[in-house]
Amino acid sequence: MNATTFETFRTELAGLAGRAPRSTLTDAERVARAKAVIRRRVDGRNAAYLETCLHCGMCAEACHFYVGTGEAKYTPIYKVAPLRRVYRREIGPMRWWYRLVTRDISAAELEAFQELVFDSCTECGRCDLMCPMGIQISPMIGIMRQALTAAELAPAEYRAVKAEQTTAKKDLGIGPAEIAALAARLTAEGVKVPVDAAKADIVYFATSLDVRLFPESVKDAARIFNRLGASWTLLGRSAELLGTGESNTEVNVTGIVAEAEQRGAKILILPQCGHAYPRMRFEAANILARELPFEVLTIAEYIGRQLKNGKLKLKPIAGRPKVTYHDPCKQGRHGGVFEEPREAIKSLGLDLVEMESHGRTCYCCGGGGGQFLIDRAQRLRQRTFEIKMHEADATGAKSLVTSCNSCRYNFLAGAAQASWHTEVQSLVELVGRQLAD
Amino acid sequence: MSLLDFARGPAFHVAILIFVFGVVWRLVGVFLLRRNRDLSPARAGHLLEGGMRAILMRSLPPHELEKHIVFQHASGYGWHIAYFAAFLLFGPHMPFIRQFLGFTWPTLPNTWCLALAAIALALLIVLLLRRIVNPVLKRITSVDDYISSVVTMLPLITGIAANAHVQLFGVRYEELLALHVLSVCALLIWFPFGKLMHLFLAFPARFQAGVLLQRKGVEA
Amino acid sequence: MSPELERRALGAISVAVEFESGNVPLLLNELCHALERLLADGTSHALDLRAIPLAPGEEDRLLLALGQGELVAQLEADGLSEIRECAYPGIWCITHRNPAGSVVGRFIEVTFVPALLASQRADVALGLVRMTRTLRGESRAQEGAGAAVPPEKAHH
Amino acid sequence: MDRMNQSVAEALAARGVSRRGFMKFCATTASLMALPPTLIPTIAAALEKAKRPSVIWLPFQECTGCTESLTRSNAPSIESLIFESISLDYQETLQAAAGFAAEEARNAAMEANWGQYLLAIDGSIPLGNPGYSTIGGVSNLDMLKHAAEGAKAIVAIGTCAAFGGLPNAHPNPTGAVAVSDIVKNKPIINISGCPPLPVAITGVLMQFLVFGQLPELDALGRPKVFFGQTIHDRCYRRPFYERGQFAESFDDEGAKHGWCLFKLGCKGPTTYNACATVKWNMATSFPIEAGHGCIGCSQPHFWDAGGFYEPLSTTRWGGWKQLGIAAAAGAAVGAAAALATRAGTGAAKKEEKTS
Repeated sequence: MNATTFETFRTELAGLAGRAPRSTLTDAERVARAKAVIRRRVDGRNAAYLETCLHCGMCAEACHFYVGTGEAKYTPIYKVAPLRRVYRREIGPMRWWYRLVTRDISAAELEAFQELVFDSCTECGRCDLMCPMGIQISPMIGIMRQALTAAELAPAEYRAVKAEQTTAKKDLGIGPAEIAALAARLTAEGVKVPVDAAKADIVYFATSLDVRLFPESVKDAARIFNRLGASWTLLGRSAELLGTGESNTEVNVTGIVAEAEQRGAKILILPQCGHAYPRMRFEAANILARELPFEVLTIAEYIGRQLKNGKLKLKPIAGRPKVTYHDPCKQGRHGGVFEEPREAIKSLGLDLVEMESHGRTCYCCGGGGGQFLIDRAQRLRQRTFEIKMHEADATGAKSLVTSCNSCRYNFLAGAAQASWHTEVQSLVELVGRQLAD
Repeated sequence: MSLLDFARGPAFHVAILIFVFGVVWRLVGVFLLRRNRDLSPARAGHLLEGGMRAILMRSLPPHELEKHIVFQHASGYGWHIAYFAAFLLFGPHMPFIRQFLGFTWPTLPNTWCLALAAIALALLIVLLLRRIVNPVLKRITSVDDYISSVVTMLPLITGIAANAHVQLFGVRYEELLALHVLSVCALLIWFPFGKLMHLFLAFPARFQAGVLLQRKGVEA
Repeated sequence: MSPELERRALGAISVAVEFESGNVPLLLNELCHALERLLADGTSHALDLRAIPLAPGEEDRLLLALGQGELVAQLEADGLSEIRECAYPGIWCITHRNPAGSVVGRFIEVTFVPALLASQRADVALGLVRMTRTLRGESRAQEGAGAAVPPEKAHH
Repeated sequence: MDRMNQSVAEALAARGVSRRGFMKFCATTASLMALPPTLIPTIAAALEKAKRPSVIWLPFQECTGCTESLTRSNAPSIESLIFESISLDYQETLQAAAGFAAEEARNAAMEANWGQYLLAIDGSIPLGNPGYSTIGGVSNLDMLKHAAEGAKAIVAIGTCAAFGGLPNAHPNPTGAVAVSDIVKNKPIINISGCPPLPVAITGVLMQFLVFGQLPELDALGRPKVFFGQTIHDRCYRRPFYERGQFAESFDDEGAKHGWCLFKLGCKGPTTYNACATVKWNMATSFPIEAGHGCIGCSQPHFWDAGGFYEPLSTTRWGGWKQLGIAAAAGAAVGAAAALATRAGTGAAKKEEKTS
């Protein structure tokens, strides 16, 4: 990736808000839409969580936005306060009582929570681990985000992206044409990338971020598939269509599953992408209300497995350099992918030094959950990045490896601002370059 | 009818009926809500085991995220243990327990229980003060927290006073005992409506989380 | 059966129980300090044993601990009273009985001479009158006066 | 000699009691009133001058247990009390006179000491029907009202007179009430107990005699000297309570070791009386020493305050059946709430799909 592409992308993101469609909903409509989402999504499990909260505030200590800024409003459970009130007043068993002693939510209140659920939450799930009652807060923030999106109260950037997805069928300027062009270019460079093949055992994705900033990661994934002689194809649509900002999720998941099924896929492999993984791996079956006929893996997981079963061989990197590994929240804490990327790092002959918070407690890059789109949240992102930076520096590693291109983008953006010189590397690209004959 | 007769008689009777009614109402109302079946393949098996482990794991102090919450954890453990020990190991409480269960168990000397109750009360007061001044807690505190805190402390205060025969503002022992029973009534009546319900909900919530995280292959 | 006998009979029923209120050592200490004060500035001290909660047997143990001194005096006034010096001089045990022989009061005094032992001014005055009369031979009716037993009972 | 104008000291001297005897009397009186030995000289000085008060004792709905208790008082003995300290001018059970002669004696004493006598009442007063209890054809209520007029103070002896007592127990067939329910304009001293401690009776009379005033009273009108502390406070078994050592039944090892009787229903902690220190039967023992818990007889409504063997820490709770009904009702409401929510979200989902 060259500096120009990076800067162009950043500038484009900064201008994204201006492209958001105007919302014409009345306050009453916004409240009604938000409530409809909450009523539909809050089930018995969420109810048990909401009923159990002790207001102990421990979750704050898990949240990088609170830890980074010390601002009390970033306490995770506080971010779902409107949801909790709707639950209590309209869903919970004691709603008759709560209707007497609490007031209804308002559009203004929902709007005030926009910053809390979009700017200052990346749904990283660290608070879910901290809670002594086991309350899973981040999925409920997901519901809050959906509710605000339905009420057209998502940040302008999210609404702009959603509008682009709905009208132009593109994500951040990337649609089937751009993906096909990239595939053609990579094939021309000598790495065969089949797009939308009629039949394939493995269906792979590229994200708009991959196409725009990190085409090498697509190339290296293709190298790996080709080396293994796999029957695979790249889907002609972007993984972000799974629904950035909680929009269009159901429609897009349905479409992607249909396309994979149509090709007789045995495995759906997701690229180095954050939100796509848990979405397809754990949520898709529930959204469709049926089991999926194929396995869902992330590329790091696939690589790890192939290394472990000996089908893939790597040339160790000379000098055994010290590296540290960042577990992307959506793959690690939300997906359980911890071993496989480490297997790859081992096979690459790298000296892995873990950060203080790693594995299940790894700190977020700061821009997950689409937060990196929000221009005004720059300060918050930087604070989180600094936490990461200090932990990475403490390892003494000169290079930080990750398997999510969103994380990678956030690190690059944060490093540029903080003049941080540690190299940020992509796992799939390291592997793709070290394939043994 | 003296205050004590009222407390031990109709007041407690009504309070415990409200308690049982409210607790079951809330529990059934939560657990009968729709629960979507998880259709995605689990990353790891032994989901029940995962759930049970979460119940245990979230109870045990060692925790990778512990660094910043040492005080909360320790004080939480401290007052809960002291509170229940003072209640369950105080000899004169045994007839109360026996009337429900039909059996009792060995108890501690009263002074120990007095000390335990004092520890629990001191910690509760510290935690209440903390709730009043801590910015994070201020954000998430509701009236429920204050009511729950007070109704939790009242039996301790009245119990300590009655046991130590402290004549608080000239209140005599039988009146203190009556207030002690009435404070328990207040606790029972408020219980189903506030956060005290976590006594019944904490383990199910942890279990759910354990199953969820086990499915994802993440240690709860 | 006289009350005292009854008491003794009840006491004879063996109840293999040792009660302990813990007050005996406290009382002994209090008496010890009272002796110190008596020597230091002559302050006397008195305890009413019936006002102190003692477990059955503890009063006996206290008295046993105080022991028997050199002096025992008896007073016959509306029942027999005993004024006994304990093994520790200065500590006196005073037991009052009613005419039926029941204990109606038990005191421990810390003093050089219990007030009851001293001849009372009023009695001395009365005695003087009687003695003078006797010497003058004015009356023979008061013969035997001076003993503690009153010459006549005031039954009406 | 006019007995009414004799001081106690004079009465004793008249009996030939020496000064030492008088001092002995003062010492036992102090002990009786639970006064510290240092006050003995004060008592002596007061008794030098105190005149013997006239006492009129009226028995209403009672069992004579209180009188029985008093006659077993030996400190000071009733004989010496009658002859030395008070002028007991009317006491049906004890006086020799009977019938009209007795009533005449009473009327004469009341007239002679109008406004000055001490009125002692034992038994409750029936309000249901005046005929339930009469003396010489006069109902208790009328007699009390009249006698109270001329009394300097009233001593309600026993729980019946003090609080209504046994006749007042549910369902109270005679409509029995306490003296204090009727007489409002005279000082009333309640000496409760079923029966009261004899020393509590004599002690109050002595106090009246020595200090010429009524003793300090608690909230229930009882002299603090005897009712200031609970049985539990002064119980020799208290250390067992503190150590958590309780008898679980009347014949277990704990009972044999003399452990605390709290769990066997002892009402000592809520009963104000001096049994634990003064004891009964010439200071021989008291119920707890005999192995039975206190039944709280000096407290109002002790008869109706739950079972004697119900520990104080038990409560009414309705039993498992009632709790089961409450649980079933809760389950019904909870299920209705949850099912209504389900129906609501189901409809919302369908609506969403069709739209």
